[in-house]
Amino acid sequence: MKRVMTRVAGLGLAILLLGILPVFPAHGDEVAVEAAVAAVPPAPTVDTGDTSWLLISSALVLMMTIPGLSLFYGGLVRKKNVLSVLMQCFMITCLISVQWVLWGYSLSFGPDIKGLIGSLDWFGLKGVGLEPNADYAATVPHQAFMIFQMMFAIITPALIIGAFAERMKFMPFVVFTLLWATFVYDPLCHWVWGVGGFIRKMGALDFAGGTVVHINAGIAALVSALVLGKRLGYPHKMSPPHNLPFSIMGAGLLWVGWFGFNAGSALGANGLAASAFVVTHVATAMAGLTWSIMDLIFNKRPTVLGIISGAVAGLVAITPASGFVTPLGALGIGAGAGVICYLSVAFMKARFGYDDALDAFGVHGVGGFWGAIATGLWATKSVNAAGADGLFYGNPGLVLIQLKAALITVVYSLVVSFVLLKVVDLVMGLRTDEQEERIGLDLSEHREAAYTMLD
Amino acid sequence: MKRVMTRVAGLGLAILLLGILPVFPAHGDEVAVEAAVAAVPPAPTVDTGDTSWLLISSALVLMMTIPGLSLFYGGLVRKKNVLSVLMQCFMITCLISVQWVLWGYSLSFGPDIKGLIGSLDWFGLKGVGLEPNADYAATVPHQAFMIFQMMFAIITPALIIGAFAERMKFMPFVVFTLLWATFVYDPLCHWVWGVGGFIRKMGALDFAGGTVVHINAGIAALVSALVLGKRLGYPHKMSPPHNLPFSIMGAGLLWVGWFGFNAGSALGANGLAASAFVVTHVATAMAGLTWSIMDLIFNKRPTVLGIISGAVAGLVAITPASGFVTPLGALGIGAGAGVICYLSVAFMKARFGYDDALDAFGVHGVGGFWGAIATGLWATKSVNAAGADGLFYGNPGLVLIQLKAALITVVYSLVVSFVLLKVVDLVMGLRTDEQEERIGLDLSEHREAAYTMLD
Amino acid sequence: MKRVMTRVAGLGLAILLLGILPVFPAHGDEVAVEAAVAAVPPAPTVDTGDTSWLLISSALVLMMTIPGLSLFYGGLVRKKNVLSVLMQCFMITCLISVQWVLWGYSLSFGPDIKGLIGSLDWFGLKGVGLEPNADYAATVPHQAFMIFQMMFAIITPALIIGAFAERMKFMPFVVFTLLWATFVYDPLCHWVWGVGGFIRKMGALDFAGGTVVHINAGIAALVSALVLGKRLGYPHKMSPPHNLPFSIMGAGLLWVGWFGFNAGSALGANGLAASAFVVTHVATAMAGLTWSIMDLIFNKRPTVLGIISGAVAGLVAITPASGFVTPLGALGIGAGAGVICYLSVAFMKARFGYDDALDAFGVHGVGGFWGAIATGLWATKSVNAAGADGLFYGNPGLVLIQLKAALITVVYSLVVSFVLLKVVDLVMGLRTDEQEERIGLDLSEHREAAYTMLD
Amino acid sequence: MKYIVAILQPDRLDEVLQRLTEKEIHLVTVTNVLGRGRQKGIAEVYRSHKEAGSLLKKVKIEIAVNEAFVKPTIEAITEGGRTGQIGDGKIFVLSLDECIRIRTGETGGVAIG
Amino acid sequence: MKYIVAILQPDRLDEVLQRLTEKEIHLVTVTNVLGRGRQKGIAEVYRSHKEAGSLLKKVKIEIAVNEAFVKPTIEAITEGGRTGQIGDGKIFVLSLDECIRIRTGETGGVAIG
Amino acid sequence: MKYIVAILQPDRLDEVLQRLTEKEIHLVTVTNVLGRGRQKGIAEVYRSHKEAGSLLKKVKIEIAVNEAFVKPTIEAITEGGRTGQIGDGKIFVLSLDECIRIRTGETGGVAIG
Ligand SMILES: Nc1ncnc2c1ncn2[C@@H]1O[C@H](COP(=O)(O)OP(=O)(O)O)[C@@H](O)[C@H]1O
Ligand SMILES: Nc1ncnc2c1ncn2[C@@H]1O[C@H](COP(=O)(O)OP(=O)(O)O)[C@@H](O)[C@H]1O
Ligand SMILES: Nc1ncnc2c1ncn2[C@@H]1O[C@H](COP(=O)(O)OP(=O)(O)O)[C@@H](O)[C@H]1O
Repeated sequence: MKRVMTRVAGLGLAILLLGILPVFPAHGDEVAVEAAVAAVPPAPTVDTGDTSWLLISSALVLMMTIPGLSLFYGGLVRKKNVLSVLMQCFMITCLISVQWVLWGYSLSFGPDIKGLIGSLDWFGLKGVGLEPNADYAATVPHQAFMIFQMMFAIITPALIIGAFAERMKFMPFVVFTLLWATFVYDPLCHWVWGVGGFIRKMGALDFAGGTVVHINAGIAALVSALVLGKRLGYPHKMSPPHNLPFSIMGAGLLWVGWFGFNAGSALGANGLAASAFVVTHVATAMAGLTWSIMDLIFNKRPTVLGIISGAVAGLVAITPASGFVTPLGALGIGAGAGVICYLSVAFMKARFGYDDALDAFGVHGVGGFWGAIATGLWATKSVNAAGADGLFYGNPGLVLIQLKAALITVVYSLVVSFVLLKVVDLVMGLRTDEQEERIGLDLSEHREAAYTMLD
Repeated sequence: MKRVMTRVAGLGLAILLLGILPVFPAHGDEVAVEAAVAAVPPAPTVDTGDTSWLLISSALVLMMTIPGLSLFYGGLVRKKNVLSVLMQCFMITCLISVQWVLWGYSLSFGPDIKGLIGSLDWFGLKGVGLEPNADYAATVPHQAFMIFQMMFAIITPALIIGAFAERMKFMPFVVFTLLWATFVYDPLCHWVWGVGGFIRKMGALDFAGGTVVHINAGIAALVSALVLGKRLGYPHKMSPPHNLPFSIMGAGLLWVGWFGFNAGSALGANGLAASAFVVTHVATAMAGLTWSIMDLIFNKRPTVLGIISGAVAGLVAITPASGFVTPLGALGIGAGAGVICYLSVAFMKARFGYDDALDAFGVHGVGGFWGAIATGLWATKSVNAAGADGLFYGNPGLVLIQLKAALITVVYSLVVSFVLLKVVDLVMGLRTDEQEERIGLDLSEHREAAYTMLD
Repeated sequence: MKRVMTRVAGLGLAILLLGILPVFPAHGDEVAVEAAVAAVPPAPTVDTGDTSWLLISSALVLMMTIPGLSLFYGGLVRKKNVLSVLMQCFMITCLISVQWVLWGYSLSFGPDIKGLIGSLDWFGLKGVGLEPNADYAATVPHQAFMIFQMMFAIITPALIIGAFAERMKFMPFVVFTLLWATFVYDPLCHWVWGVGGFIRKMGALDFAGGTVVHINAGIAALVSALVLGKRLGYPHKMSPPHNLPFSIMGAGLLWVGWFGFNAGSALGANGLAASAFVVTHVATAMAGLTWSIMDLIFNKRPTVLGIISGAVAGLVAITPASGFVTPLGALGIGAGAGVICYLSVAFMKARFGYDDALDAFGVHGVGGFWGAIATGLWATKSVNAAGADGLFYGNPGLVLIQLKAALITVVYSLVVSFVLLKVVDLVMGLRTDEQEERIGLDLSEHREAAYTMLD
Repeated sequence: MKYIVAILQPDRLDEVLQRLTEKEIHLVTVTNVLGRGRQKGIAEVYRSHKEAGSLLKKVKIEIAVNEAFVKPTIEAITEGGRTGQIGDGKIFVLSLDECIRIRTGETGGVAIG
Repeated sequence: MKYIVAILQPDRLDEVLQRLTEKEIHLVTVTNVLGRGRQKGIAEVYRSHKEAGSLLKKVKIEIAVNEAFVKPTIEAITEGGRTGQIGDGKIFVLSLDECIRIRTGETGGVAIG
Repeated sequence: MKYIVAILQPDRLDEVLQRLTEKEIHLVTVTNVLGRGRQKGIAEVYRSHKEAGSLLKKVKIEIAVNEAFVKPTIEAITEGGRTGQIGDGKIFVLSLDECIRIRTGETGGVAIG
């Protein structure tokens, strides 16, 4: 008892000091912030409508991860592993938020170094104030842009969970996530969206994150499925989704939240936002419908897991295209997503035998790739003058640029994710031991049970 | 295996072509869109605040259906049918979205034909661009108005599910929904809200859809309950709601989303939106409270299913009135909704013996009717100069107009819904066979189970 | 049967009359409203962006209570009591909304009486119209400000539920809530936020409700835990949370909704809102992370109940500070919240042995107190010129003012909550009898069961 | 006295309970169980992956009866539970040595009903 | 050896478990069940529709014991489970032929405890 | 005929089912149960409060067999279910007087398989 108390006291003290510590850097950048704030009152550029839209969009994108994605994934695993998935999503949210404030945002969007990475000048958000940063969004506070981007940095590693669910140890997962965010997400984000980023300069179109978020996470997912190996009993002795209503709820919240993701990427409440909102919705609906038709053809019955998977595939595919295509183009992209992701999940996975537990690769990787190409097909300057015309509008060149950007992403994500996984595996071991996997990660990794049996 | 592969290949090709197809019409209206877009930059009329509000309202209204309503209904059915209800809601979302883009919006809001229907000029959203359409909403992109209305077109048929839950086959349901949207919802929508629509010209007030959405869906619900007949074992051998927390969660999301429905109908972020927001909330709270009092009187205990049913009844009743009444008027409307819907659900249903499984008629039909009348009682120009005064503000004539509009809706919805149901029944058969109903629709219609029993 | 019908008829009539009644006051203030409305068109002061943000923020704060908090709490109790918790949250929402319209808003924000309470001049929202009230929010309709504040008045008593869960009778709970809102919340709200309120004049900083909402509810929670006594079998024979996924879902919705709570308190979509949004998120993430580290130290494993508890503690702690601190300050506040609330929940509660069932005091009371002090440490005028500098920015005096404001809140809440509980106990008895507690409140108080066992 | 255990198709439970009532056998205890039998059942399909579905949802009922009621009980269950399809389940009859009513402490044949 | 099965009111489980512990009977298996008995129970009400409520939530416990423990077990259950209200449940005693401890393979009376 | 009841660790169920299949014992009924035994199990921790955890999740299987299958059944369960840790569970063997296949009405030894 006494020992505990001493430990508590010591620890409390230590962490309190730690808590106070941040004040020093705060003091450090006080001048910068003050200068920034001093500049705010006269700044006539903050538009309240645009700011309102970007803030609520940020909230929506957070809702995509918690509770959206976490429920979607949580419902699909077995009862004994649901908490582990929910915990991974929640931990990523906490962890990456802090990483982003400290160095992630700076690496991604900070002053460019040779087109490859942002500098650490914005470490701890130094100089990231409340006045707009015209390089990124001229009508909203810079911090609003920063937090909107943070939500993307959060959901991307969370998508990967779907591949290694039900068998990865928790502490190595935390370490891997931190490394991956720093060495894979942040550089890629800089390349595609950062001022000076080299893919951005190539003229590749990625409105809301097809490459950065979906291809990237999808490839990392495939790699982790391969590195970690199959779950015990896969594929024949697995039990089905333990709570499909959770997954459907999650899919609904993903859909709603995705409006923030795509239409929020217009960075203002304007015609482009409305257009992105509409095509996002249309492609999603079409993809859900298409998956149901595939279900009907191959299994005689439309299924609810099918329609929600289709909807998510549609959301993924429209993401890069959402600022560049018409509603009819969105129908095409959605239909393609439904067909292609269906085939990849139903046949390709079975064929090659990797255990992508919740189809993170099959939906996000494949769907993201299709979206990148499809942007090259259906993009039109009539929707967004700042974009480009695609193949169907007379410019076949765009498809090649899109393909190039996608392939660079694939290669980079594949190689670095693989190296990081192997390193963490060597140091800490990625996979739970057999006994713990059998008991379930909730109990073995977290000492908790999701549900009680008695009243 | 080979056969499967061939099928896959052929099919993939076919659907890809299909996916590409939309480009041709897209090419067709490229000029129109381009012209529109060309016109956008100078258009000084898009207000970012209004657009922000309409976009987030659209997202909120989608949230009402998925996951809101689907959870509300899903929790009320038996375990073996929960997926079927969730699937119906999700399928409606996908299906009607596509229908709306192709012809639904054009029929509802397109250039008027004799006050009866919109023309097909806007088929595939031709000419529906990013500039505002001053006829409907002068300060937001036309597509934003279109997508907001789409969410209404989605939730209306979803409400009907409550009546025929647990016993309708899935494929006939899909066909019926498509027909009903086209032949019942779209015309009615045009009559009440379309420029030139004849009910609109009558001077009837329906701010956010009391007639179009609630009376309409409520009547179709009653008709389908009667046409489909009672569930096996109804009323004595039914089991209670399988997951009330789901329903409560759903009710909460409905309440939150309904702010988009009603206050969004102001089509801008102004005083009227604030007023609609406030009265919506107040009426809902009062109706929840009133239902609890009724519970206390008749069953000695307030119940949670009661209070959420009351809240939904309040939301329904305030819908047509939400742009025209004061907060105190809203208290009156809410109290009335609580009493009247309670009596209809507790006594009228038992009396007449129809099996309106989840009280879609009792809440939406009856509550919507009360709302239409109540608008005639409490409406006041002091809230909305564009509205009218009601009985309590010295103008008894409004009640009659409201009654007339409501009755037209009742008759039209009743007749056409009946015909459509009978036609579909003849061709495909609406009702599952006894054995399948007993097994439950999740397994028999979709080959899925909502929950697993083991870990 | 006949008797029932007569009762129904009589009752229906009575309530309808009651429903119509409100029209008379409505007539009364018609002039005021009309005058107000007449003033609206020229009023150039309603900003659509700010209004959009405040309305969506109000919706988000409602979402915090239903379904957010209700799920968070509902998941933590035993299966047999989940509905009782959900019912309490829903009833508070309905009840306090009506109370707020009738007299709550007037008492809190109405014309000041000696710095102690608002007058009843705004009873029934008389004079609370659609034009802005510059005293509180110059760019949004007064009713928008009113409804935003209503959502705070709703969630505050809902927080207390966590302390007396699983053992309080329903009707006394209703009476207590109504009294508490009127005699504790409304006055405190006036003191801190009302024009003329004496704590406001003291110069204490409370951006979004650290004292009014969290300390206040936390103390009332402690008092009710003590007055009601421990649950049967506490602490050794309790079963664990019956549905942790519900709690995690609830925590996610709380987090998302809290952006409305804190960033909405900027009352506009501006730099301050963005800043509040960012620090809210950062502190929450840091607190979740910190709690996980504490878990790791004391129990060897991070838990999911831990990380969500930490996140909520962070949200609570940042609340008063959210308009005054930098992101790095937020890291400090979050870390402190994680450590301090962890210690209070894990050790202090065990030490003193009170049964604060869901740690409403441990998280909201203690976290709120820490937030009040921490605001005194990290506040800086560089973020908000209307604020003040704290200890770390060279002004130790602020800590004392903060402490004083917090202590006044503690004392007032403690004394009056205690008196109210004792009075209600005397008149109606607060606690369920042993048999009913054993059966569970769902069945004994509401005659409902949350879940069925068979299909 | 006998202790009768039967495994049923879930959708036959209502029918069985009703037949039992008709034969004046009111007291029953019901449990959700999973069964592996000859029946392969309706295979569930998730993302085109067919579940082997070796464990199907069943319902178990337990009834303690005096000898005189053994035959009627078996008849009621057989009639109510039979669909003629594989998977209809089994009835198991065990000997029951003693029965005590908790409320009264009564034992034996009088306690059973 | 006997195999004792008892159906209890859910809220009496804790009490029964404690009484069993007091008599040194530690090993128990517990199952959620539904029971139809004489008790009509607290009728649930949904939207003013009273559930017939024929199946009530009960808890089943199973205890395998050596002969010497039969009486104490029955006493513990009866004392802990009795409320005097209809619905308190029953105890059924069956003969147990054999008992094997999986961990060790021990059989018979020594395996039971 | 015997009625074999076994309480297992949940994570051994798959293994046990497979061993049973190998010995041609296909018919099994499975139930989720909670057990109180010698095993204290993995204690759950909620907000630093350690659950006494007296009731642990277990799985119960029930198998009716002809005499010839009693030994193989027990062997299969023992082999598949053993981890050597406390908490592995027990097997109980009861006498089965009669067995009826609902679908066909067959009785006795032929009905059991
Ligand atoms: N010998 C047995 N032991 C335990 N359970 C059995 C036995 N035989 C049948 N069952 C249970 O009965 C269910 C139905 O049995 P099955 O063989 O599918 O049908 P049928 O009796 O019509 O051939 C099984 O799923 C299983 O739960
Ligand atoms: N003969 C029986 N066979 C199976 N279950 C029984 C039998 N008698 C009672 N039960 C179980 O015990 C529960 C309580 O029985 P009930 O008749 O309500 O109470 P009491 O024993 O006090 O008369 C029932 O719900 C049922 O689950
Ligand atoms: N005599 C018994 N009666 C009823 N259930 C028992 C009995 N003995 C064991 N069990 C069940 O078996 C489970 C495992 O028993 P335990 O004593 O923990 O393991 P072991 O058999 O390895 O000593 C218990 O949780 C309980 O469910």
